[in-house]
Amino acid sequence: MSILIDAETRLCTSGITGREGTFHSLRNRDYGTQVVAGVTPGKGGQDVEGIPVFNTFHDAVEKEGANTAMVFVPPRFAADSILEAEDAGIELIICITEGIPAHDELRVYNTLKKNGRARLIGPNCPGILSPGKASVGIIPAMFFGEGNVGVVSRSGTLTYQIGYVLAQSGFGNSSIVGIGGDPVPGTDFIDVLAMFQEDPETELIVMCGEIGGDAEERAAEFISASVTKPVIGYIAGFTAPPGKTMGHAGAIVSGSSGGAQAKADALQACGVTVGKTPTQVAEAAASLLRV
Amino acid sequence: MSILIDAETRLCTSGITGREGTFHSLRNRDYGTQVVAGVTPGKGGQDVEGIPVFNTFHDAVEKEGANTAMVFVPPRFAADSILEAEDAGIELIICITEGIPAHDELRVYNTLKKNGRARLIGPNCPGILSPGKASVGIIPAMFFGEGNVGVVSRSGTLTYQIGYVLAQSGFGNSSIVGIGGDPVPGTDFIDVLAMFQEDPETELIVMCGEIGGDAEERAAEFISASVTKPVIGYIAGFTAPPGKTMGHAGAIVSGSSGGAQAKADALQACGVTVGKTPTQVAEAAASLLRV
Amino acid sequence: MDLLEYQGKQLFARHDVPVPAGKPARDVEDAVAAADEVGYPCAIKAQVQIGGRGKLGGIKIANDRDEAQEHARAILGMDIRGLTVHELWIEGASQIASEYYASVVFDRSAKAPLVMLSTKGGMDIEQVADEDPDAIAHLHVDPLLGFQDFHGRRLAFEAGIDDDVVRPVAAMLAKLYEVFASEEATLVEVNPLIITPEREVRALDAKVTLDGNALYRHGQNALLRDLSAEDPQEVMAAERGLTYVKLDGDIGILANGAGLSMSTLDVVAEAGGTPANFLDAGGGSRADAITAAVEVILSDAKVKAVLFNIFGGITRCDEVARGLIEAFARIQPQVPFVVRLDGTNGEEGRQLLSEARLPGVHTEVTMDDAAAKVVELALGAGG
Amino acid sequence: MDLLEYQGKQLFARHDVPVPAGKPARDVEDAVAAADEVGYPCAIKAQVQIGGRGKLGGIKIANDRDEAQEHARAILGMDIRGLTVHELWIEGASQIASEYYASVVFDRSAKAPLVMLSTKGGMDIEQVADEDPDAIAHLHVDPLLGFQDFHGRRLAFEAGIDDDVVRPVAAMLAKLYEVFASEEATLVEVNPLIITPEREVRALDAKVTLDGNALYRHGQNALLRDLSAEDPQEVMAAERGLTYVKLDGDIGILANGAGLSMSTLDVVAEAGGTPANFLDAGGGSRADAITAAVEVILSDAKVKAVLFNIFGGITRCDEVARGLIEAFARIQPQVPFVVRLDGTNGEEGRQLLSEARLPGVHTEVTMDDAAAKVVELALGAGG
Repeated sequence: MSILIDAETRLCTSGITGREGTFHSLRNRDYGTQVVAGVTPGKGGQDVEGIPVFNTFHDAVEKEGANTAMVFVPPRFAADSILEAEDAGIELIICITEGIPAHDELRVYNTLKKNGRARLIGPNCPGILSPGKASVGIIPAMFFGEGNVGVVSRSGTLTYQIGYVLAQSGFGNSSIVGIGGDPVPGTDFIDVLAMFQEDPETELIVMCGEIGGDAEERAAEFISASVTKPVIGYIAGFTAPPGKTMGHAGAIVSGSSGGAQAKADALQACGVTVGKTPTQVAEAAASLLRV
Repeated sequence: MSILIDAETRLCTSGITGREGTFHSLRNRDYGTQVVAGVTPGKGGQDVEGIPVFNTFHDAVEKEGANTAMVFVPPRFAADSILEAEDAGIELIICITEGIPAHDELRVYNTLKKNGRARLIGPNCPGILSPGKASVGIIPAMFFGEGNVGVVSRSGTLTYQIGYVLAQSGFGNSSIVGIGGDPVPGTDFIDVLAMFQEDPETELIVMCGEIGGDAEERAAEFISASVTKPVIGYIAGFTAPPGKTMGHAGAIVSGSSGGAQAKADALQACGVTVGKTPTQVAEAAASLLRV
Repeated sequence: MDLLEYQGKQLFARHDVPVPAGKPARDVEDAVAAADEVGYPCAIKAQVQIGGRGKLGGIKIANDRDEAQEHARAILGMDIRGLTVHELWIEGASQIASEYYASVVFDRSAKAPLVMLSTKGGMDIEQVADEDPDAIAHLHVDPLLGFQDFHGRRLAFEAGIDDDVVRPVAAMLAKLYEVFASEEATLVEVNPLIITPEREVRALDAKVTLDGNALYRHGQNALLRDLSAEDPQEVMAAERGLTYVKLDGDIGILANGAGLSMSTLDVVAEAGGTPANFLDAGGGSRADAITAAVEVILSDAKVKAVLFNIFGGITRCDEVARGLIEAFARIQPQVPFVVRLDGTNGEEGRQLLSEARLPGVHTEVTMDDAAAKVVELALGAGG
Repeated sequence: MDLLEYQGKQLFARHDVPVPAGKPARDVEDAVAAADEVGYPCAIKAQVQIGGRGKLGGIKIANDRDEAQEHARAILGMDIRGLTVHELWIEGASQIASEYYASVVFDRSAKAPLVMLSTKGGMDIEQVADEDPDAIAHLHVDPLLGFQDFHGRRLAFEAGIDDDVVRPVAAMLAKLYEVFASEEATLVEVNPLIITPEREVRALDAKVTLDGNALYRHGQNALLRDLSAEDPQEVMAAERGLTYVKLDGDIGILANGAGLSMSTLDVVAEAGGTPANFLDAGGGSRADAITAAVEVILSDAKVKAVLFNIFGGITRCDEVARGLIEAFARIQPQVPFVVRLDGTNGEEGRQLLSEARLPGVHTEVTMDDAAAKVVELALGAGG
């Protein structure tokens, strides 16, 4: 088992004919993901190493049965591409694109929520990896093996780092989900925690947060109320000075809430083991799983 | 029993301090409706013959437990008033106002549908009368008595006319619902038909349509599939020439569909008895209820 | 409110929808001057609020000044399906490589705007819809979200328009939607939407219906109303807050509410009469509105008898009676009236009428009896 | 992108938000000319992207030309919480009957804009929120629907502002929301929003943050960026597509991705070091970005050692290695580097570095070891 993506995933990449779109679509296919289509307006009828390209998501759904979208187009086109995928009936949309205007994200989030048809992962996220089953996005899959640790993270490279440390400690993963660090993520920690809670393969959950917003605090409450599996938390940004933007639009410390210590405290208060470094996370995982 | 309004109704009138707003609020109260509040921005703290006036619907809900709104403000303020009522948690909003811009209606309809919290009746409708229980709107209640005929209509005065003929033939009403003749009614025939189907008191349903749109055709399909109670239909506009607007923005005959004959045919094909005049409707009701 | 072609194009131009340059004209002299300014060849186009004028000779190409004068003279004053041409639009003749059809309409069933695009432009689109429905690409737009780029692309690809104009045509659709939404139109139609040999996209026609209820928010559009192109009695009625539609018969009809008014026409027709008009005195008819209504009804010389059918809700029957008494005092009608008053303050109204003893005014209790009576009176008058 | 007060006010003026008339000035002479033009008394206001300047002497009232000169001279060049004043805004002094607070902010938790109004204007609003939260009326706006009239009325009534200004203040909130939505701001704050003795509503201050990601749609706003008011190293980094934040320590840090970059700072701090900066080389760091990053990091003279912590996803470690080699070729760094490369093409990257034998470059396998090593090197260099 895994969450969100697996052997049934039929992926369509928006922006497949771009450099990165091609590179990662082929990597995802090499990993074993069914990459059934790509979308580039005006290039319908072409193919990318055998992957058929369509003008619209609607065609990709109709002709190839695509059920998952990966959005790789530049930020000014990304909101439109997500909305098109949803309109075409795609149920899971993974948006890798970074730098989408915040008001676009607001509009997209609220439209998808209103319609209730599709789940968005990201934007500004590395994607999802369900080791041994499917990889959608840019997560370097070769470092991760099948296993029973579910990982959910706001950060891309930090996810790889933590997953890698876990792998070196002998842990594999059910799924690794990057939810992205943007102001309006399509999917929150809570959504993914609920999925891991339901997933029979997942025995331990690692949750990587960072400063800014209150997603970690809300996740802590949810864990306390609804998650019975052990959760290990990690928060990046202890060293960030207040009021400075650290790259992710999300990573802004405002007032007393949203700081790394406040988040770590909130998680610990809800029974989550919080590691101070990626290495501590792996150690905590080891000790919890061996109990 | 009745539908939509009854002794539990706690009405708040928007525009209560206007001439018509005052007149009809007091009439509704005289009929026995609990008229608990009014809203007129800037007149909070005043009262209209004992009915307290508030600045906002939120205050009316909080302080008087209003659960039903009647909107009586001029067309340019009506959309805002409906949206305010919904935002304040009112579950049933009856908009009497005529002449609301069509794009306002579109925005209001789609917002209410999105949020799923409130039902709108109207706009451009005469309101609802549940004889012996409550009256909200401008229906001249004195002509109607309690009984087992449910009436739903796109037209105001036509409703009174038909209800009156029925009353003279000895029939009383469970509820009389004017859904209004505007391009985007908040509530359709189908919604009200479903309520009458569920209402134990209603034994016969009279549905008054008119030319324009396809609401009657869709209602016919719904009746065929889901209504087991007898339904009598009436369609106004047989004499209307194609392409002319007959008062209601809705009453436009376009192409072959939307005409009175097409609607009457559609209803009859679904087992609905269609009267050609209000008198025929009453006669049909008499023969059906006496079976 | 239906706009004339040139008014629609001026609206389009405000939203950067490309249209041919042109000028309006109301007489031959202005038309020739406009043609000189626009240059030759140019199109001389009748401005009437009805389709199909091309086939009826309402659009002609002038290759020089003489032709411009000749065509303007021919078209001005001509009758197109009952409408007289008072105004022309003279625009540069466009070269056409392809003709498409594009529209945004208010779809009442879906409660959403519907956008359509077809390569079968320049034809009667209803005929296309009947004979080859797949030739029209269409989709609904979520009014809370608005028109998105993908809507335009999808329509363009599905309609099968030429590859090289997918982007500009999609962009044009976005602009037409903007006209629809921001001007609060209920219809925006371009037929044909043309592609020039230089592969430019252009709106060669414009059919725009604005929502009259929203005009207060669009002062510039409210000025576009062309009263001279409308029926004078309907204009008179509208000025007095009444909805009046002229019909072919001889029985003048006044009722309150659109539904009851239409029902009254039907009942009169069932009784063997022919209505002269539809007149909805509105929801809250007051005395002065009733007086005005009588004036409007009687301004039609064909009327031989008048039926008042009032069932009072907001309308109070005593006000209607007062209005009728006032109207009789002012204009002394020469035709018989049948009056049926019921509903709010019905008794007071009937009482007032009975006391006033107006000449030729009959009262009836039921709608059916009133209809029968007025038909009888009209036949008597006509016979 | 944070706007200066006067830029925010110019933006406001475009959306019909009433603001006092004024002029910007960059030197004393211009400031006096501006004051003459604006008239006396006028306010001479330091333009810096930080709050609380009033208490620190950054706003002064000039009653005549001499005072204008004196104040302009005093304020220009002064240091306000670490920022040097390069620019002034001179505006007519306003008479104040009441001071309110109004704002529209991007609420990440609710995923909706949050609008606030309070009668406790002119104060630190966070303090008001702590001490008297009921004094701030607030509500979320559905971004698909937008700000409605009732939102404004409700805020005005709930905040308890004076009855006679409910309508204009509500209208002002609608305009501020329009600024927020149409200019794609993430913050629009007015403190104080004043009522003059003539009962006019006016924005006396303007704090606007625009979404840098959306500037491409707002060409006019993109021009407002004031590079002179920003940290020169951060500007240099941003021009090269890097996110750089200067900190107080002596260990230069480069990582890829915001989360890993922050985590790297934390791990260095855990190891006893003090980071000199945050530098996120971005998701797809190429060789030239890495070269630029090294230049930015070393432009801070305090840096005694540099840590590269790269875990490759989109970023390919061989590109990072090439960038580092290129940087060394170009600028010959004088401080030691610790490099940790792992992830995509990690082996190729490490291989390239090992072959290049760059002076003073140490490679480590784990993030913890790399942090320990760079701390050791920095201490050694500093010791």
